[in-house]
Amino acid sequence: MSTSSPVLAARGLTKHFRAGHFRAGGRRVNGRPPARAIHAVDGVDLELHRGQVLAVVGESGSGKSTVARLLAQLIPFTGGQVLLDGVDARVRGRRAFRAYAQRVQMIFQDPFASLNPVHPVRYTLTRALRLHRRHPTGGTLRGAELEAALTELLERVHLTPAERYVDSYPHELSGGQRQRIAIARALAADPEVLLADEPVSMLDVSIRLGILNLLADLRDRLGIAILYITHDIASARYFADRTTVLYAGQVMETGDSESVTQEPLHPYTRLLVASAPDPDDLAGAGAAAVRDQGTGGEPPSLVDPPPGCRFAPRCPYARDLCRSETPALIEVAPGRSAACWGYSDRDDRPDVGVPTGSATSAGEAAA
Amino acid sequence: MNPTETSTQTSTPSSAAAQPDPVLEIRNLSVDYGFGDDPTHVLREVSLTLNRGEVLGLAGESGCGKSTLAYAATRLLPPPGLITGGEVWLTGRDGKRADLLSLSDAELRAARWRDIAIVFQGAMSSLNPVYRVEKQLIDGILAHRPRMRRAEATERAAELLRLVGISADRLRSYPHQLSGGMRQRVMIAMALALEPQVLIMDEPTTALDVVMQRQILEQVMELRERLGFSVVLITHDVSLLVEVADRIAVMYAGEIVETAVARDVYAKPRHPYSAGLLGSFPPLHGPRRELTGIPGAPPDLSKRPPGCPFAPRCAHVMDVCRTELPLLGPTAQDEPGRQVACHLHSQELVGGELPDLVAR
Amino acid sequence: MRFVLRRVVFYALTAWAAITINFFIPRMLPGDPVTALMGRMQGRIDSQAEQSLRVLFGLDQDLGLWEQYVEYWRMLLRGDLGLSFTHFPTPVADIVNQSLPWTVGLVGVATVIAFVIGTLAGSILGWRRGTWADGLLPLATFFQAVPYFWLGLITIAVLSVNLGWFPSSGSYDRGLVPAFTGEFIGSVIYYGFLPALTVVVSSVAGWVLGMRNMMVTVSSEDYVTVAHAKGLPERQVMLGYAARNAVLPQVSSFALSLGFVVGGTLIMEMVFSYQGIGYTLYQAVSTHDYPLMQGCFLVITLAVLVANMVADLAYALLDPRTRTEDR
Amino acid sequence: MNNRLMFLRNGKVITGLVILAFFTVLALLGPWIAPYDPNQVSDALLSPPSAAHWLGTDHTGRDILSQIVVGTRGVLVVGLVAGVSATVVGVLVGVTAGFVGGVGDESLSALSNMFLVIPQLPLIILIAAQLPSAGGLTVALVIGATGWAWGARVLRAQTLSLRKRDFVEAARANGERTWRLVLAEVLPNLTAVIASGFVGTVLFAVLSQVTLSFIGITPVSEWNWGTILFWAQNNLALQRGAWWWFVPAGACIALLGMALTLVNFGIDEIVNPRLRSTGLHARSLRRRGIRPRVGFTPVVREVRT
Amino acid sequence: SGGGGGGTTEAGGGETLTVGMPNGVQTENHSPFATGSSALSLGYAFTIYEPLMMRNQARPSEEPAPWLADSVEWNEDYTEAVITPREGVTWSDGEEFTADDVAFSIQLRKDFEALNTGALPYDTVETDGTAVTVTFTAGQFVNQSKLYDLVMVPEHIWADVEDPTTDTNPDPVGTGPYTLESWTPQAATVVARTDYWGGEPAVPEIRYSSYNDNNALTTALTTGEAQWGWTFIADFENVYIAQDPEHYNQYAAGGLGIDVLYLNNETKPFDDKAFRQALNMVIDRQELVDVATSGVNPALTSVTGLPLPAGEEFVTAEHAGHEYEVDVEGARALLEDAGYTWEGEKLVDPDGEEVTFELVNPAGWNDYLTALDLIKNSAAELGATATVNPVNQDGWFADIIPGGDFQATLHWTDGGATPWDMYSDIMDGAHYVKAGEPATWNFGRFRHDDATAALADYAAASDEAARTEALATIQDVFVEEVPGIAIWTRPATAQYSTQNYVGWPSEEDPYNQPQPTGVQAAQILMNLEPADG
Ligand SMILES: Nc1ncnc2c1ncn2[C@@H]1O[C@H](COP(=O)(O)OP(=O)(O)OP(=O)(O)O)[C@@H](O)[C@H]1O
Ligand SMILES: Nc1ncnc2c1ncn2[C@@H]1O[C@H](COP(=O)(O)OP(=O)(O)OP(=O)(O)O)[C@@H](O)[C@H]1O
Ligand SMILES: [Mg+2]
Ligand SMILES: [Mg+2]
Repeated sequence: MSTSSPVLAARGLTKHFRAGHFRAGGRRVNGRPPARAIHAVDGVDLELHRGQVLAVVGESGSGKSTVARLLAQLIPFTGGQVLLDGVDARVRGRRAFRAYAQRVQMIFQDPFASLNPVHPVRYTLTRALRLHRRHPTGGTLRGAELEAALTELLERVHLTPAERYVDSYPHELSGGQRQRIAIARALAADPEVLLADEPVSMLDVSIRLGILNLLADLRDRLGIAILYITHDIASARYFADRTTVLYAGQVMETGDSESVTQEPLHPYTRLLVASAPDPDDLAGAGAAAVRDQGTGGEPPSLVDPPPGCRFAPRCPYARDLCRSETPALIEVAPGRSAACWGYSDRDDRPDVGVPTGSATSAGEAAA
Repeated sequence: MNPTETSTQTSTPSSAAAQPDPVLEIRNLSVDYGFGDDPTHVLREVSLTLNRGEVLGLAGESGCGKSTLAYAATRLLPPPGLITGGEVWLTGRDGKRADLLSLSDAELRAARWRDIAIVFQGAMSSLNPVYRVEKQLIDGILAHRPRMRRAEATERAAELLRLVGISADRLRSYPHQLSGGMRQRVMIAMALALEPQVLIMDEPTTALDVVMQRQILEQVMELRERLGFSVVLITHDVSLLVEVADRIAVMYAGEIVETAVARDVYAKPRHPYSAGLLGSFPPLHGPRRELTGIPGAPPDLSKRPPGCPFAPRCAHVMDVCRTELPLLGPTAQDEPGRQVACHLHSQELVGGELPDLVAR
Repeated sequence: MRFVLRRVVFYALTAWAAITINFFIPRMLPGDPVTALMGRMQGRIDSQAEQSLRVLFGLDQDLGLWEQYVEYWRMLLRGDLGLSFTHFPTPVADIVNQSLPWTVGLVGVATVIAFVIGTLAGSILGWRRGTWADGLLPLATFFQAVPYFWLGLITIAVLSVNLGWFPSSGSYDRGLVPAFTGEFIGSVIYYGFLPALTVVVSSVAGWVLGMRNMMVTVSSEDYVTVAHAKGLPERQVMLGYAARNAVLPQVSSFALSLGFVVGGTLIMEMVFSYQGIGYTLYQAVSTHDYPLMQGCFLVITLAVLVANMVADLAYALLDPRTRTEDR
Repeated sequence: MNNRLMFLRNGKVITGLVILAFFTVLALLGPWIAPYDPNQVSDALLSPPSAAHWLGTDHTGRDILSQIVVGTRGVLVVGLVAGVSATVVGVLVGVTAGFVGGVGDESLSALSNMFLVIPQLPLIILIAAQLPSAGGLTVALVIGATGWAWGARVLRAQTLSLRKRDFVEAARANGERTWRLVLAEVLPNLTAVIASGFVGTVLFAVLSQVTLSFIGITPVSEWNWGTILFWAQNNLALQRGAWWWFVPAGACIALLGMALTLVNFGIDEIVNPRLRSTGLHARSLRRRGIRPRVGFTPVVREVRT
Repeated sequence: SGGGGGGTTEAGGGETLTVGMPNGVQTENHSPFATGSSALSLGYAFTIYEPLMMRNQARPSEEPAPWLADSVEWNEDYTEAVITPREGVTWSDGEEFTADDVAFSIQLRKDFEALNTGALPYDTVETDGTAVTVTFTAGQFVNQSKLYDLVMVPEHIWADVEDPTTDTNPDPVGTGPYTLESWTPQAATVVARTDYWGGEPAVPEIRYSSYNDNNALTTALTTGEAQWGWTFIADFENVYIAQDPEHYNQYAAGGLGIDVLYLNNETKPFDDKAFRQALNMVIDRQELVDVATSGVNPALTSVTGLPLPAGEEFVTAEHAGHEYEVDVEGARALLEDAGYTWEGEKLVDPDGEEVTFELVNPAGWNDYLTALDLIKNSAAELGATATVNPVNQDGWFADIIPGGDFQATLHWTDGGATPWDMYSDIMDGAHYVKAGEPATWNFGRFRHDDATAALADYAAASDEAARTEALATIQDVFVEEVPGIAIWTRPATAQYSTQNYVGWPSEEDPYNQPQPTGVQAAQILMNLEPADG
């Protein structure tokens, strides 16, 4: 929660992919709604603030990447709004898109896939610089200025000495190095918003840490707003100011990272937290918790999402209400809300057990 | 051998790991990549022992050679991999020990799956897309039990699926009709088909999310209790290993740098790299702490400097580290079950102050 | 169902396009059947015959192109391919009927044999990559690029003219009348051996190379390694795992090539004086026999279409991934 | 990057390139290095190879070696023109279809499927026969115009998968224009496919041209290897025992095709990382007695240096 | 029936005779009318159906021999012919052959334009039961042979045929020595009739095999698989005869047809008579036949362009004995007189332009193109620059030839029984149309009123003297004006083997032309005898 207004916000963001064998994802406007659709993202609200990191967690296929792509406007959305500085920012046309891209940049999930294997680092970064930086006297950057900008960029992502990396091809770089090139490319535009889609999932812990530190530094120094997508809840706790939990394309819970990870409200968040490996919890409490929750089984089909709460089929507390009506986000504590009937004042609400001290930890968020 | 018999053995306690009874012994295994005149020496004289009934975790950053080790030990390393030395002793069910690297093709084929099974990193691509799950389960069984009847094998396949929590009607499915998690479990079921002595699992859960990951690993651990096989579990997720493994071996740049009981590694890492690794992941619970990480970049395996490969990134580097390769051996304190390859802990330094390596 | 619908629309469209091309190309040719016939006869028929031939072929009245096109479709829909000019007044359908079975029989069989041998050999070559088997590659590449007629003519010169082992031309003993007798069938096989052999020899290399490449790629797939890890016998790994998957792309080329069997064997038919549709088409082209040309081209195109359809089907049968639509 | 020249270390590629280079030289210098004017009749009618005529003479005493040498150009030009034009069309259609998707894709792939289904050789014969003077170049263009479909289909499939790759998406997210995405991001990744398509078309074009010449559809007065065979056949070379008239031209064709395939092989082995190492080090492997195979890693206990 | 490739077996005592034709796969059609029917294409139609009179096509000036007709009598101006049919002839189904059949057969041609391939202008056809009287709307002196060659069909069968132009005549009934035994797309077999009016043929069975092209046929002929056929065999001495010198023969019977280098009389340089004459003088006709046709085609010697000996008696006294001679000096002198000059070696015409011209012919016409090459060399001796341009065959037929869109090109002429066809084809002003419009003959657009009139006179003349006079005019113009350059005789050539049968037409016994496809086939077959016995 914040006092400032968000740089980038999503209101009721919705994306339905066409289902079927052919060309999933292609846009087909033929007047009537497609027969079957994958409800990848359904009515998601998000806010990104300057100098803050918002983590989005959730299991595979919950729509995290889709949210990022929607925010970057790489794919058209089915419904909802994207607001940049409070103004509807839906782009029409390529020119508008480039202007938008200048301010909102995305880092792709997979560092091994998001760099073109045939181009050296120099090409990739030069393109980004030429596209987004102007020469002080007008015109695109070139010559010495370009070289200087290149070096500065590489140094900013701690790839020093720059000349050692600038002429390498992606396959000659380690995963961490590639990931940093991808970040450098996004930074070349001097964006206000950085959408980082699992920037570290493929990396081992030590490299992972380096990149998170880099992002934190950018947030602090340049005041960039960052969307940090991950399934690693522990890193969300470490790095993000706020955390939003996504399940089957819907927001289940949102709040400051510390309290979301320490006192999860939503049964799904609890499952997520309990499932995460925790070497400090060697008694296997987490495992036991998962067993207690009895939530084996798989995420619901996004083609025909079950009515009601999407987590209901796996939820140990689910009642008829949960299976028939979809819960809205309910503000449980200041800055914390959960989409669970358990926190409503309905009579037929399920008993999800009230987490201890949920109200107390809410204040730490800004730290 | 039928499953009912084995279930009587389920009492075999996992504490069996305490008395060393090696089922798999890797000795001085060396592996090169590249057939040219300038190959990359990926593994250098790696030795590792797996005891009966234990779960051995193999950790290390990506690219340090974990998969290579697993594949080389079973001689499944694809070209341009080349085993340039070492031995891999496997104790069969009948108690006979054999060096997998010197077996003939036929003998090796016979030993595979029966004594040593492996679950690969990418379960997504490990199943033949054109055959039903059933056929793939059965053909492994029939290859080793030629006299078994088909119906019996089918029965066994159904049983295996149930074992990993998939209903038997999935036998008729093709791999692409299964979700990632189910495929992974099918692979595990397949690996258990002949009740092998050793199960090697190479990052069986990296592609899955935490919920699924936990489900699968718990299933494997439960089966191990029941069937009494030994597991080599490879992952770079140390927190996971600490949780499920009995013993952990930490690899760095193609060498094992530390092995010890899991809890010991977590609590008191001896090698600076292990310490760095453990200091790099944020804890989920408890106080937020400062994460140190490991400065620098992993070495290029094709151009190894002399000395300890970790030396350039090591906070405790000494002159000797840059010239002399430390060998895996007991620590100065001679802690039981613990071996480290670090000059800080070598015998000569006995008496010197041990720096506090626990970075947390 | 969408999938099926799409295929149907595609086939219909293609058929329409082919038939239309088929109609227009001959009409864009300079000259006409009569002058071509006169030319072919080089003075052997009287120059005065020209007019009578025009009357005979119905070329004396001028129909607009569009009317001809409509008329052409009307006839086609009634299954009428018209009468051939050169073989006047034999219906085109009869000529096609008479030649098609021979082409399909001989070349079809030869193509199947080549495919089977080539695919098997390719599997082995791919499986044994890096051994002596690689030594066969240059040979295969050589045969892949040999012009068919060259091979055929040399074969005839050596095997039938010099050694006298096989007849040099014809599809069966010219003294025999087709009938289902041992003698006739034996004669068909004897006469077909050399043409079939040359077709096989010249096309087998392509299959070998294609299959080998796929084998090499597929052998390094994880599931092949898994098969090894399971300790399956080598044969089973090679055939059941590697070759079974590597053959998939081969199958679609095979179906395509089966389609081209009908049209692509003109040279064989020329070289061996084999009766077949390829040569008939060639003759039709050189004599401007539009109806025959159209008939042959139509049959050939339909054959390719059918083969494509079969390929779609076969692929679906062999590759379960294409079968289900969702997920 | 030295990888670019790596394929020069491959034995197959070298063999192929040497043969190709040889023919290219013939094509370029043919008329100057041919010992005789290929049309010049002499008294040595149908004489077998001799010191004066290395490959003998034909029925009017023309030197066959000279015909082959001079005819090389026709063959290569047709191969090249057909290869280039089919490749260009194939790339245009395939990549566009794959990249734009939607209705454009539908219609373009319908078009290429149609061309794929329409039998090519008969079509070429039909078209070539109608052109008033179907010279080599015309044939090449006809082959190009009809032979692009297969390449387009393969390229479309590849582009379709590349288009969804993150690096293309990433470049787009960065604000690159569409034409740049196609030219700079997608196309370079298709080099191997394009190259092998090119090689395939060239081979097909050469064979078609030779065949067309042989059956007399195209002007037989332009020298190429097919016309040599045409004259040989029409003058009963084989019946007259004049193998020198018939065999060399055919062998040249096969040799050229072989060279192309070998180069293609080489390109494959370089581009496909799975084949690369073995392909490059075949000799060293043989020397060391290693047989790389899947499933049974070779164990060599060599003394490490 | 049976029999192997070598024709070694037989049906009723004698060996089967295999005739080879390079006409590709056949479709079943035994019509003697439909061009392209298998019966005509392979030639077996002529063993079943017979003509009225048998002409000796190797000696066109000989009187025709009676065949189905005992006689054909013409009136003075050749507008009426009275045909007396032979007695005692039966159709192969046993019916008797009558005058009605003759009348019917001719009436068919009159009624169906499509069947009137000779384009004879029939007027009336009448019969009195013993003879048939046919009248024409114009004199048919030059077309006599077309009437003689008409094959007769039985009225009792064809009268019921709905459309004789498209009928495939599934069960052929004729008067000829053979009847159809079996038919396959590759071969047709006919067997001898025992009740043939001319006696029983010596060859009991004939198989007409179809090969896809000349090469296949050549192979079949050289291996003995086929024993009779006709195809161009390059170097036939070595390729064919040498395989079995004792038995293999090739006989080329020259008729009155020739190959002509048509010159475009309306464009440079051939619009100038002097240049035409000069070129005519430098062409070495012997070399042409030796190199271009392997010596198959007899060279032309008479300056009238008439092939000898076939045309012997048509050569007028004035030109008798005058032979073509290569005379470069004379040609140059002639050009010089006409105002031509030389610039270095290059010939320059009176207008001061260099003399160049193009020789075209369809690509792939081996012998023609070789000849053009040699003509080019000859022209070079005059200093004229010629180029040889092989063109697409269809284009040549469709546009170049009829439209006169050439400077010089080789083309054949019709044969016929008199030289009229040949001369008319080359130089008849009656065929003249403007350049660009399609001409049927006289492709060179030659116009000479005397010649045109003389040609018309010759065809219409009612007495020999008038004809002789007309022919003299025609030949004078031909020799003097050189409307086109006669190149070589266009003989009817065939290969045959005497292994099993003898009695073939030959140089020594030129009783007819030797090809199996033509009305002469019946005569040849009746002339054959078993080789050794
Ligand atoms: N282009 C597409 N066409 C059709 N369905 C799609 C497309 N992209 C994503 N989906 C579907 O949308 C859902 C959400 O996908 P998304 O990639 O956003 O998940 P995610 O949370 O990023 O997962 P992961 O953690 O594995 O990256 C999934 O069910 C996926 O199958
Ligand atoms: N074909 C190859 N050629 C050359 N080097 C290779 C090849 N395959 C792997 N390597 C190198 O071998 C080393 C070990 O690879 P390996 O796959 O065993 O690592 P890993 O520890 O399993 O990593 P990850 O955690 O990413 O799976 C890596 O540095 C890699 O670069
Ligand atoms: Mg994602
Ligand atoms: Mg690995």
